[in-house]
Amino acid sequence: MNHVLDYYNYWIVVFLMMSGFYIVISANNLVKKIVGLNIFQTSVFMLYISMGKVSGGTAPIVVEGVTQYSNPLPHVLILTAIVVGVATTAVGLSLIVRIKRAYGTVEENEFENKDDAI
Amino acid sequence: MAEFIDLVLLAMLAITALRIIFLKDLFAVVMLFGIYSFLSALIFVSLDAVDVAFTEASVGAGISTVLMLGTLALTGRTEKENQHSSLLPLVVVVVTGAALIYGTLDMPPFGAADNPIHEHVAPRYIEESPKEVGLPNMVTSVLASYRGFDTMGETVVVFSAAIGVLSLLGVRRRKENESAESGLMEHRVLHVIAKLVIPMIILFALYVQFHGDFGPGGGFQAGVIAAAAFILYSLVFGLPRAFAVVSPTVLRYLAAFGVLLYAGVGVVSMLKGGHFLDYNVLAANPISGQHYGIIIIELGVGITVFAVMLSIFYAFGSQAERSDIK
Amino acid sequence: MTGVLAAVCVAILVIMALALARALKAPTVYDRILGVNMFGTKTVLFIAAVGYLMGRPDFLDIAIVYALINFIGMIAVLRYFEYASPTE
Amino acid sequence: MAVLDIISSILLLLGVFFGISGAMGLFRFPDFFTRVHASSVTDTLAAMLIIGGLLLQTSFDLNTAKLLFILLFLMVTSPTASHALAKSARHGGLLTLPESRSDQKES
Amino acid sequence: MLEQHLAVLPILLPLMAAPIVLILGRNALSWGLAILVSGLACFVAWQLLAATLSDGVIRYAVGGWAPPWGIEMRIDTANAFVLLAVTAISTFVLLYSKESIKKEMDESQHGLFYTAYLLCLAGLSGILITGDAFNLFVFLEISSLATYTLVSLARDRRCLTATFRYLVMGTIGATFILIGVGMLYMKTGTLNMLDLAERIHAYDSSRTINTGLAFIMVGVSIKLALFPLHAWLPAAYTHAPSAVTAFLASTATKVAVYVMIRFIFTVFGAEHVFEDMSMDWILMVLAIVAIFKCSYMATVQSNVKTVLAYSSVAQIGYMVLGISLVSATGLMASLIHIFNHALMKGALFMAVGAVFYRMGSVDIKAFRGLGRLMPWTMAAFTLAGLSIIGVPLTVGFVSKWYLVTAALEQNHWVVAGLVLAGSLLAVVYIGRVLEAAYFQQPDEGQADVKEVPLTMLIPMWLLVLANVYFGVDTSLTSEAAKHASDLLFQNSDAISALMDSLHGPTAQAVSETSGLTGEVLQ
Repeated sequence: MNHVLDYYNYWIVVFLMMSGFYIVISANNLVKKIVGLNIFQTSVFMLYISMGKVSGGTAPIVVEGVTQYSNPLPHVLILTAIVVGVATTAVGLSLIVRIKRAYGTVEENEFENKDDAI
Repeated sequence: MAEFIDLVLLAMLAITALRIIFLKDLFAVVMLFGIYSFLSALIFVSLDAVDVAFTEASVGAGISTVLMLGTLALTGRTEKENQHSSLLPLVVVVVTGAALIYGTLDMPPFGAADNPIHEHVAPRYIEESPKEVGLPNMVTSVLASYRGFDTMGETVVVFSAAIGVLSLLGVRRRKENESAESGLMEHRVLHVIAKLVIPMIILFALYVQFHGDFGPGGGFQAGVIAAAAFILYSLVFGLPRAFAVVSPTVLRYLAAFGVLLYAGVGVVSMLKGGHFLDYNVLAANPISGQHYGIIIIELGVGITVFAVMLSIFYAFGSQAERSDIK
Repeated sequence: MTGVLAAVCVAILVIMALALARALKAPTVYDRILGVNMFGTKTVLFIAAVGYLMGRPDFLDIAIVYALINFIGMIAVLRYFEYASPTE
Repeated sequence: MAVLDIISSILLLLGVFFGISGAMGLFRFPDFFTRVHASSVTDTLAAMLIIGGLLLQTSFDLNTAKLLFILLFLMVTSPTASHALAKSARHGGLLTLPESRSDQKES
Repeated sequence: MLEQHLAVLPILLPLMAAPIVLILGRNALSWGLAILVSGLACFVAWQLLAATLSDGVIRYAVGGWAPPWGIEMRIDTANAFVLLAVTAISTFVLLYSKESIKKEMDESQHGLFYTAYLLCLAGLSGILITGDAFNLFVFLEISSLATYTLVSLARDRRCLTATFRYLVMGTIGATFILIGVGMLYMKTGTLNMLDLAERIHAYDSSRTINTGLAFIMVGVSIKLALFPLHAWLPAAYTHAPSAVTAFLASTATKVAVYVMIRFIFTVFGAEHVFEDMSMDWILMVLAIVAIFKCSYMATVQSNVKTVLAYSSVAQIGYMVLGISLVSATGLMASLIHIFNHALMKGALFMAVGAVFYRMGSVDIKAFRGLGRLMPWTMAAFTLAGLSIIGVPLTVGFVSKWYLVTAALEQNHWVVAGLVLAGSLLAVVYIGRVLEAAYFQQPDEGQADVKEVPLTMLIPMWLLVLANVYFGVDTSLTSEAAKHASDLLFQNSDAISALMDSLHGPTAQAVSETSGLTGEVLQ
């Protein structure tokens, strides 16, 4: 039981990560793939932020009379990672727009058939 | 109480994620993704990561969702039935997930104050940064000073994204007579409200930009919010009028200028005898040096992010016709 | 006072769950948008209330961002899908 | 409990009550337009009451300003969004319940 | 004054030039600036390599914050060596690209091409130089985003789907690395690689650390296109513009191999990875399968770019094989092959790009009779091709020599035999192209095909000459690679020795191991 209390947060986050990962690798529609990629990454961010939490701590902005702060470093890392995520999403989506224009479809198996292999 | 809220939010996230897997209506998928981002930002708030929540809400739920909607308007709403067997992905996911669960078993317990990450490196940020850097917001101190190089990388990532989107889509300027799309013309109420709200948003963006040292926020968030104001403008009044306010060419220059401003601070500190991005040497007194350095680089980040987000939106917006899939 | 605030937070969570349920399973696409919008505004209130419950109300900035993004999201939905078909 | 606290509690609880009734309306009302009505009216009222309640909790400082800003923002945008949504739905050909009933009769 | 800042310059120069190029737009000025910057970076890399060879490790604390609180640039011979290869190739390819991209992308895209190119270069340099695990992730993403842009610049619509696949795979890989780094951080509380190495050993049998290792290895394997995670590479390299392929094939995957080496030897310690986790067997089997499967795939393709792309995956197999031999010689063979393969593939892809420039196609049919029509280009192709095969007096031979020696040292007779057998497949796929070029008649109406302009021929031939020069005079490459691999092994050994003697890392321990490598602060 103790174990569950210690790790429930991580486990649910792992579940979320894997749902996103599943969407990425199973979806046939490119937009959905990108959505899946975002869910995957956002869940990884949650993993990082979960590590930084200190029970009874508070947000790492100094206020008087507080000594216990949560760890600011994971927050910094994830800020950077979120930016990386949105950058990838933007490039991925613009690729999708171009693919739609070139092939007339954004379903993976459909445009695969329209070109010869490789 | 905090744990309870955390748990409820996580449960909502799990349900949303599951629903997204099985939904075929991509429009709904994107809306639910917006909810997913909002929820994860709430989780970040409840885990004390206010700066992260700020960014996730504005970027994940805001910019990403708007871009996805813009893409959907061009690519169509429904996902076709998938003939692929979903067995292999399921196996891969189960194996990866099992590996992760296995990895969690030796993790330090959630929330314990004596976890390694709270004992090494981070204590200095918490104890010394208010004195060494002189800012109450430790996240800003670490972001802009201790790990300022990462943040420069982050700015460059955003800049690269702009290069990618511009080279893929470009910004199409429509000729006057082809004014097929001109925003939400019939919604008169929206026009009035938008004119009222946009100045408020810009004011708020400025507050976030310059208050980031003391509270949640900073250049990145401010840039996104300012871009959001202009996105709102062009959604309501149409792209041509938005181009008249801030033209795509200006945005290009601004994006480049922001990166150069950031790197320029580093070069100046090198010229003044310090290491790259060492703000201590920027002024006679290290603390005020840090302060100048952080204000300028935050400004650089803000400018680049604003310019990039808006030009990405322009690029998508100028492709998108109003969806008329009935 | 803390008790009241806690109760308010829980109640807002319940409203959020209801709005979420509507967004997950909606009879028409507009109902879905409505659910999402309601979810957004309730989130704003939730953050505000939780700030007071946790004793650090200086994070209202995030609530502002939520309100703002929620509005822009709504407008974007309407802009790109003004004449979307109402059924799934 | 001070008088202010009591007033603030009442405001908060009232706000929550309206919020929940609005959410119920989202499920119980028969057609989309009545559901918009239910949710948007209570939305605005609930926001007003809850933020009002919280306002009584602050001493007069930056947080007061932020709360007022949120209040102003929600008061302006929330009805606008509902209005625009309903208008779009109408344009999109969505019918009210009586209309769709009479449609069925005709056909 | 500049000397003390040498360590950041290879990142800073291209990084600051990129926005300037964007402002300059599409004119020749931006081309000149790009070449200037890349050449300067190459010169700096040369200086850095010389400095590390004579004085040892160079460390540079960005922002003036000492590691592990701040981010540290850390240059030893291994990364200086790879950095030299990357910047040199980048300069040659830039020279080449001016004419080449005229045929392959729209005029309006040229400014964006140079900007993305410089960003990619900055990202790759950053990955090589940084001594911080998370900073590495950031630069990885800069280079990846720039790479996606570069690949998608071609006119062929298939480049779009190839880029999309690359983007999805690459992002999954990067996210895996992020998860892995997170797990290491969770246990150790630090992100600095050296500090990580010191502290990880307290948790050698920790499930969290081992999962972190697994995720990092899988993520890096996607980035370096290790079989069976290579699916994105052939399509991306085939459909990208020629100049881009020449640049990426000889730098991007090599940098990823370096990342793998860095994580195995510096962060985790070879002993832990290979003996406790038996990663060497997994890597060896995958590498050998990659060599044969992908060399075979290369022999049946009709598009010459695809042939060479598959050949790249096979060659990456050789590099990983060197790592998996777990010896200083094996590691040295890997490092030498990183350098040498950059020279060969750069020259080969440039030659193929030159064919595309004149013929508008790189199908093997287009090569018919080119031996007479484009003698210089085809001669370059031939020499570089011989190098891939591993003929004596070329760099390819040097790589194979060290690889076989390393295998024999460990008594892996079979492996040594397989390496040689792999070369035979290379004979087949290079031979097919040469046969078409020299023994077949050109198609009707192509008799007037001329040689390509000098700006394309010169960089191509410089690389070919480098192929021969470093094949004959191996003193520089083998000295640098030997120095680097010894250092990496020493590091690794020092760490495991430390682990045996100490329980729990202390500040004392930090200074001891860094002392071994003879650091030069500033």
